[in-house]
Amino acid sequence: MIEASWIAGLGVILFSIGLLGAFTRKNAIVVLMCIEVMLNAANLNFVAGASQYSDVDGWVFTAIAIAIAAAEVAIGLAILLSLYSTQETISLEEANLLRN
Amino acid sequence: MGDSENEWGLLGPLVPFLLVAPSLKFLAGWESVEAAFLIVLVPLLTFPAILVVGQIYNGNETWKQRYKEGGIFGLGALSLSLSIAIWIIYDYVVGSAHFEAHSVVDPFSWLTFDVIEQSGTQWEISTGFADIGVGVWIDSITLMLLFVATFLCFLICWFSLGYMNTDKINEDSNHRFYGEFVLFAIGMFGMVLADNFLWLFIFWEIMGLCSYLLIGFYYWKDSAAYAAKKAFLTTRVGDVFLMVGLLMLYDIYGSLDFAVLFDDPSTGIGGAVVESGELNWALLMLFIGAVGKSAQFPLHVWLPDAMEGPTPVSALIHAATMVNAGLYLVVRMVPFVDVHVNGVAGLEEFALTVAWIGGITAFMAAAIAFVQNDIKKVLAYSTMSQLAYIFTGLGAGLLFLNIDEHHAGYFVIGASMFHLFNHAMAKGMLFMASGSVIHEVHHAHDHVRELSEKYSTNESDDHGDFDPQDMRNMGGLAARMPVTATAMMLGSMSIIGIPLIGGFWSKEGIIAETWAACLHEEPLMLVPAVLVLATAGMTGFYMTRMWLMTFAGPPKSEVVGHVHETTPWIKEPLVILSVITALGGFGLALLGASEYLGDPHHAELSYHGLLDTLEHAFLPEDSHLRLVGWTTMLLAMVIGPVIASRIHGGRLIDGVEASPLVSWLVDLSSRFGSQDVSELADSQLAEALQRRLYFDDLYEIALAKTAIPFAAFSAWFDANVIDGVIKQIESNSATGSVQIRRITTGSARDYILMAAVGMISIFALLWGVNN
Amino acid sequence: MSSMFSDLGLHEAILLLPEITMLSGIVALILIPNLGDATMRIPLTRIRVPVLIGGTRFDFTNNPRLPNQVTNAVLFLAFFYAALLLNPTNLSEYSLEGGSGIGNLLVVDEFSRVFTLLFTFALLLASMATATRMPAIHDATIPQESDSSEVADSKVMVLIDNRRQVDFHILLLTTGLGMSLMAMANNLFMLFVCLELASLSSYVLVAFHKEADVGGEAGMKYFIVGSVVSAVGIYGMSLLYLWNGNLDMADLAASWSAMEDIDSLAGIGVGLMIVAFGFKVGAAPFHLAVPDAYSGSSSPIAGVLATASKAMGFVALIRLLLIITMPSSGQAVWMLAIALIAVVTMTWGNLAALTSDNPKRILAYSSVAHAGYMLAAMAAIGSGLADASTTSMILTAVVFHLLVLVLFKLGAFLVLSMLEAEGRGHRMEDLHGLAKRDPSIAVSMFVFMLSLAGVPPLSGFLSKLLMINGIVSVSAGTGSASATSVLSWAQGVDPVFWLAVAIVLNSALSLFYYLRIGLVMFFEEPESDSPLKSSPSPEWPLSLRSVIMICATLTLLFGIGPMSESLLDLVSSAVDSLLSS
Amino acid sequence: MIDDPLSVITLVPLFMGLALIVLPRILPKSSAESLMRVSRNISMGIALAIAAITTLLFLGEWGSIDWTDITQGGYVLQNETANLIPSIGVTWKVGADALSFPMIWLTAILIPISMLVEWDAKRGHLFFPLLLIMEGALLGVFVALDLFVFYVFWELTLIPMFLLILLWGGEDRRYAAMKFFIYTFTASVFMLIGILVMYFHTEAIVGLGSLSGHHFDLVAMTAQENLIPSEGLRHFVWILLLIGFATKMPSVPVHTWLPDAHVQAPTAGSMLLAGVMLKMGAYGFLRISVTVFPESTLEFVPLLIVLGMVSLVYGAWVCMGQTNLKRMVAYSSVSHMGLIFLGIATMQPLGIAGALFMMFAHGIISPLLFAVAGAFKHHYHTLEIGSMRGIAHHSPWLAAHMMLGWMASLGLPLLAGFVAEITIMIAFWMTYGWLVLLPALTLIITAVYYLNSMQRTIFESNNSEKGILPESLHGKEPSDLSWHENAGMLTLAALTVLFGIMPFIFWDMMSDWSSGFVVDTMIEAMQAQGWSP
Repeated sequence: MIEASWIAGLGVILFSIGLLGAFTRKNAIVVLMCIEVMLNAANLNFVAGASQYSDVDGWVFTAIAIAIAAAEVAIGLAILLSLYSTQETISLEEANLLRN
Repeated sequence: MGDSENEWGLLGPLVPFLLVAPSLKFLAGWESVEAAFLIVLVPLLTFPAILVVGQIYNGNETWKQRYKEGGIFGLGALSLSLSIAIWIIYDYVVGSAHFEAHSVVDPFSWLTFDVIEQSGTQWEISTGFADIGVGVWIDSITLMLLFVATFLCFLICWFSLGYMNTDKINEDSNHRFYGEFVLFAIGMFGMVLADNFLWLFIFWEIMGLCSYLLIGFYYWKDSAAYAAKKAFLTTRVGDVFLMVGLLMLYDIYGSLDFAVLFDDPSTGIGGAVVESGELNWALLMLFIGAVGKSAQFPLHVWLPDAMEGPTPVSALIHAATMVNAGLYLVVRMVPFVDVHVNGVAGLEEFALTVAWIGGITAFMAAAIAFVQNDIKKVLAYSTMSQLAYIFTGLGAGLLFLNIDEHHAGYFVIGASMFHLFNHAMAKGMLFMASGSVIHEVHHAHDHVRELSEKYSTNESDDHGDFDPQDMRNMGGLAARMPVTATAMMLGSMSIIGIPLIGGFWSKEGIIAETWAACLHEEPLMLVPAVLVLATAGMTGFYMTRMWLMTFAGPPKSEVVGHVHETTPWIKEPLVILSVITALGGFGLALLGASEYLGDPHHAELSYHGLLDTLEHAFLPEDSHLRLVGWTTMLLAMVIGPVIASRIHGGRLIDGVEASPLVSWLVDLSSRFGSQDVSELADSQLAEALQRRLYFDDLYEIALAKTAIPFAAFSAWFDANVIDGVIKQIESNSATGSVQIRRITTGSARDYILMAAVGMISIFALLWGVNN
Repeated sequence: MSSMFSDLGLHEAILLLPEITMLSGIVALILIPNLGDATMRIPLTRIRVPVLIGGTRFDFTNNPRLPNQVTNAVLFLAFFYAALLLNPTNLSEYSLEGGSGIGNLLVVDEFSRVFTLLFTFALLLASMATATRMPAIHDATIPQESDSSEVADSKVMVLIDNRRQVDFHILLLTTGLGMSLMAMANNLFMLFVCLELASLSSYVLVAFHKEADVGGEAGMKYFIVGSVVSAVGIYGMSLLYLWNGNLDMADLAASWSAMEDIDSLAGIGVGLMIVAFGFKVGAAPFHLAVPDAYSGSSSPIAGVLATASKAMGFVALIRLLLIITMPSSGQAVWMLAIALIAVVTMTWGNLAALTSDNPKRILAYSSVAHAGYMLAAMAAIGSGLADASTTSMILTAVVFHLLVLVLFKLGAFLVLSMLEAEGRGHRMEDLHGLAKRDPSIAVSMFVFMLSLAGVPPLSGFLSKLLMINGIVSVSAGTGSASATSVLSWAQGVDPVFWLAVAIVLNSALSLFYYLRIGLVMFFEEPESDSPLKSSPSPEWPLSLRSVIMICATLTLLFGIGPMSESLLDLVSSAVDSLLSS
Repeated sequence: MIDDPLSVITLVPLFMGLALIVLPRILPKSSAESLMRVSRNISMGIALAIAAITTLLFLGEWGSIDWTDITQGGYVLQNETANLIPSIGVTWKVGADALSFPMIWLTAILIPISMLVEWDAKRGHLFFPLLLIMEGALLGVFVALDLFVFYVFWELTLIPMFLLILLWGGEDRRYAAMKFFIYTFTASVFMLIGILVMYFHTEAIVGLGSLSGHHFDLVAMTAQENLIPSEGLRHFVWILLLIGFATKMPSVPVHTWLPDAHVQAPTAGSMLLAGVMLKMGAYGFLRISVTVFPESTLEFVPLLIVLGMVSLVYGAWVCMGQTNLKRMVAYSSVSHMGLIFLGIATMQPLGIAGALFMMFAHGIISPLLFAVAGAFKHHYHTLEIGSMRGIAHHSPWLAAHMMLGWMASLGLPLLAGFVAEITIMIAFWMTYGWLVLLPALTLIITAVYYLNSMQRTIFESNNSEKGILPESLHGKEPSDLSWHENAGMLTLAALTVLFGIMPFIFWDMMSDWSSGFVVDTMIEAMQAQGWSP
């Protein structure tokens, strides 16, 4: 069995990729994907914890977190659609009518 | 312009006022001193009444004709004060009331308070400080000044009915005049009667206010407004020091009551022994106040300008009463100095200071008076000079007392006070007389102008270039104004010190004792002694010059021909005062006024004998003094007047007769030949004297170069530095705000980045705390 | 976990009445607009049984304002039940004393119920304010075939608009449900799930402001930043799980205090969660999306974000910081971080608001600043200098502040919402001359501003005073007792004291823009002279105007006097129930 | 008779004022309009009634109080303490003593006068109720014996004044109002921190402070031995309090809000601002800083002297550099307030009594000054000194009031200000000797700027028929004071003279109070510190 710390390590890498991506990419969809990556990093940790502590809670958390991620994507896409319909862009840079 | 006889009926309202004193005495059975408070109280109630009623009925004919715009009420209140004052004086001088050194009536606790002090390490409520009360104080000086004040107030108010109310320019503002006039009377009466230094100061300031108000009576004249301000501020400088003096005095003695202070000036009420060093400073501070009020060097600059006020004001305030306040204050310092009875030794420097200031002012003022052409200005400088005489005398007296030469001391202080009396009467009258001259000349000029307007359409000839106060527009008035000329002659004689008349009796004493102090006690008195001696001669010159320029010689303008001495209400006071001026000095000298006024334990006036008195005056035992006395007489009576006659004397124009009372003088003046002094008049010295020795200029420049720029700088500093800090905070915040809002770029990427930065900072902090 | 629902019964149901109400409200909102006269023939018979779903709608279900009315009623009921539950004299068997666990995920206690009150009240106000905000036409019809394309399009648009009503209000209710449950969460993961429920709903609510072309952008920013941050938070939580193997708060707290040195997993986990919750409360530097979101969304929603959502964030922070990671003695690890964040937050918020020209952004920045004040109070607790009673007092102050904030912050947003109804409210000029157009609204706004600034005797003053007082109480005794000079004392005093000074200086700074709003309302000429529309909705008797008035009056009444006293009592017992658990 | 007159006079105007503002918005239009018509008269009636009540209280007609018998710590007219927010120890507790009562009376008398002066104010249905609210707030400050309530009223005074400046102010009113509000508010929050530190050190009282364990009761705080044990903290609190009080007074260097506020404020506002609001600073300083922390006060006496002296002297110089009449008068307030610090710094009963009397006297005189300045603005539309000359022709009453007010302010004897000045200076000389020359010489500067301003407004025109009118009149003929302005100013003038001639009316109680205070409180501290000047 793979040690929990290895899984958590992978989580750290995933999280870092996600976070870096989140503030380097302009495209909102890509950022959304990065968020998913970060959530998955968390899920890995939950899974690792569940296996380490043989606790069923971790699995449940993971399941629910996946559900949350799904909801988030759904909502996110809806919002991006709405943004696109008014400003015809989904770039994080270009949508900046609101500032200062 | 009606005859004065026709207006006597207007005096009806005075009757109830005059009945007050007798009815109090006979019906209510009051003692005179019990009524003393009425002297102040009645005017106190009258003055707002005059102002308010006058403001309401302004312009009303009855108010103008019947009540003389309030003048009648003022006169009524003053007549009441006068009657009570006379009652009191009568009671103390010949009647039932007596005082051993003094009487205190009705002290009333005005301010009560506590003071703590440190005894050892303990702080506790001190018993060495008394409350401040108010009451009536009566001694010989009070009686004399009370008479001077009430009597002159009354007479000059009377005079004003004629002088003020017949001048168009005053129409509808006379109620202001009378209101302020009465307010002034309150101040003067109160100051004379007050039984402690604080209330003395309070009334002193009230007088200052009235002086300000009345000098600025013609407030619309720039010069009057300026002069008023100058007078107030200059005296204010003195007053502030006077106040500091009071603080020190209170600290030393724990009380400001005359009764406490004079009983034993060597210890405070807490029992502490008084040090001369401290007291010296306190008295010096008080003296600076006196210098300001009595227009002595170096705070003298306001008095000549104060002549911008109406002439009755000059007569009353700036010659006869208020300016005496400084002298009164100094004479109240006598007990501190009088080592014969409990005084504090070691105050000679203070006495010398007083004498020096007196001597310098006397000489300087007389010198400036040489070149003045404005009749009132001459009188103003004369006032300064004469007051300075009194200061010199007081200084000498204080010196004597402080080295326990109390006989000489009491005598010279008495003489000084006596001179105060003589001078007040004479100067009050002189000013009224000059007022009479000015008034009639002014009317005559109006008349002339009306005539000329009839024949020409040229309206450029306005009052602007005609000054009714300028003696160069007069001359030969002796023929046109007999009463005035006589009065002025007598007044001048009294001021000069012509033997037997008025001021002679007191002035002689002052000069002689000043020399005595110099010769026998203190060489440093030489300077004031020489100066006052010289001034005696100078007085003779400038007073004669004034009279001659006004009344003798040919008329210097066509206006003179139209002058008539017809204005009602003006002549009566002149006549009364002429008599008092001429004879009062002699009479009082016979009664030993100098001793009475100088020695607090000399409780009554008594007849001294004619020959004794004369001998004492003309042939004192001390040969030095005899020399001084005769020199004085020579200078004052002969040298000064003769020189004046040579320059300004001359007969009237032919065919015009002066009244016999003065014609001899006119004739005499023409007998000494004439002398052209135009070269002298153009000299640097004359210029300097014209410019009043540049003192005014100096003060002006000093203020303009220091205070005003500094004030402007302060205002700038406040607006730009102190408030500038606030403004800087405002603008910096605004800038900071704009900057910090820039961070919100509008790009979600940056927001995430910032969040990440924040996250890392939190880690750093957590990590830092953990280690 | 297995026993989660085992002990659910009537007792628990009653304790959860507010949530159940909201849940049924959501169900009702889904169902009611679909009610119609559809019938179903019972198979094999001719009897047609009405099934009520589908078909032609009834008149009342056809009413596009109906969802709003339902929501109002539901939220009011929820509020009412929560209040009822807080009043133990009437229902002593349902007393919240000591808290009642619902499973081991939720605890119903006074603390959570006070927050339920807060959330439902804020949402109720927002809902009432929205009654007439979104276009809805009563007699919408389905386009006929005979219609021209334009007519058909417009008819469709009307239908869509009517439909949006339902969506909007469902989202409001889900937000409320999420928040309310979240306040009860006893398990960190539960807390996070509820938080996400509320947050996701609120992202949509922000984007719902389609009338303005920035609505979508605001929603996008709020959503993107919010999601990133909550991903960070979930990751942090997962680290905590890795560390402890359990996310039960009591257990976490026990492990935390048993820890000798800070475990790096736990430390990083907590740090990451602070980031997530910090975003919710609008703390710098995570607040950058806040002003954008507020100014892009409709005013009532912005108001909800500034009050309820912020309160939610604070509940989470309180749980995390004060329950889980507060050491029994000594300074908490996070104290310095929170203190610094607090100072930066309040200064940033106030400074930025100073020159802003958009009233909504000003309010947003002011909301940021207020978060700073409250964080400063929390930092004071974390300093470890506070004894139990002081801790309780400071926390009371924070909760009290969150409560009264609903009155005046949301009230201020409601005023802006009135302006928005006529297409304004985004520029300072829109407020110009409000006093001329509508004096009572302007005066209310002025009261709100003064209360935000903390001017006595308004409630904002009392709450701010209590917070400063808490900080002072914690720190004033720390300086050297033998110090004889100010300087030597100042060197000895705990730095927490300077937080009070920071709050005070910031209050002064903030006065400028609060008063500025007051000024332009009273002293500038209005751009149009027409009076504000008071209540265009005949269906709803409580107009927006009266809601604003009520807020203003309560702002005054909760300042000083018996009402503030009773509220304080309530809050303080709630806080005690939290701290004692 | 009412048991608790102080609460009544505080709360009635507050709520009546509020009601008069709110009711017209609620009532139907016709009754609202009729209410608005009479709201001026109602306000005046209430203000007069309060003035009557306080006067009766003073005369002993009501409550039979011997005002000279009250020492520090003893209060009369105390109510039965009512709980306001008991969980944090806030109570409604009022009382008066010789320190506060003159201020109470002053407030009660100034409100109707300032109403009278601005009797023709525009939007009177708002103006007069606002003044009523102002009255309630001001009275609240002076009667409150609970520091929380004190602070609340303290800040509450800002709101009506802020509105007065804003709604009825001059050209630059917005800046002035903002500055006024923010400046004084900032300063008083520092004071608030000080109060809170004091609060933190109080000991619990039964039934109070269930939440916090402390209370705001000033009387108990004063009575508590050694309220703040740490000397450094005590000093710090003292300084925090001073920041609040000195700004209100105001003392240099935190005075710059005052001229701006005054210049822009309407006449009644200025009158109250100068007459009563500035006194709040001095009152609070004496009531809290000096009374509760005598040791710190002694420690900081040099600071007090510096502040007082700088305010006095520097303020006077700045006055002299002003060209705006109202600014000048405003700075003169700064200058005069400096004397209060000096009086307190003497640590003599006499000096403190003098400071108290200064508060009172300045409270009568400065409203007169501002009424005059306001009348200039009203009738001549300018306040520039030197833009007109000789206007005594046109406005003799105005000129007369100006003369009296100016003279009173420069300390002319027999007018109210003199007693205060002379007593403070006597005490100052006793304690600090020659240093007294600075304040004394400042009197000359005071005279200079006052006389200059008179010379260049009401005097001088070189025309015996008319003055030189300012351009702001555009050739119109100016009018003299209207009857109500005149009546108000005459009342003030009469009071000025009354208290100048008979200062003992209030002096006696002030003097007794300060003696009692120094003996009971101060001396102990002085001996403990071995203090000597």
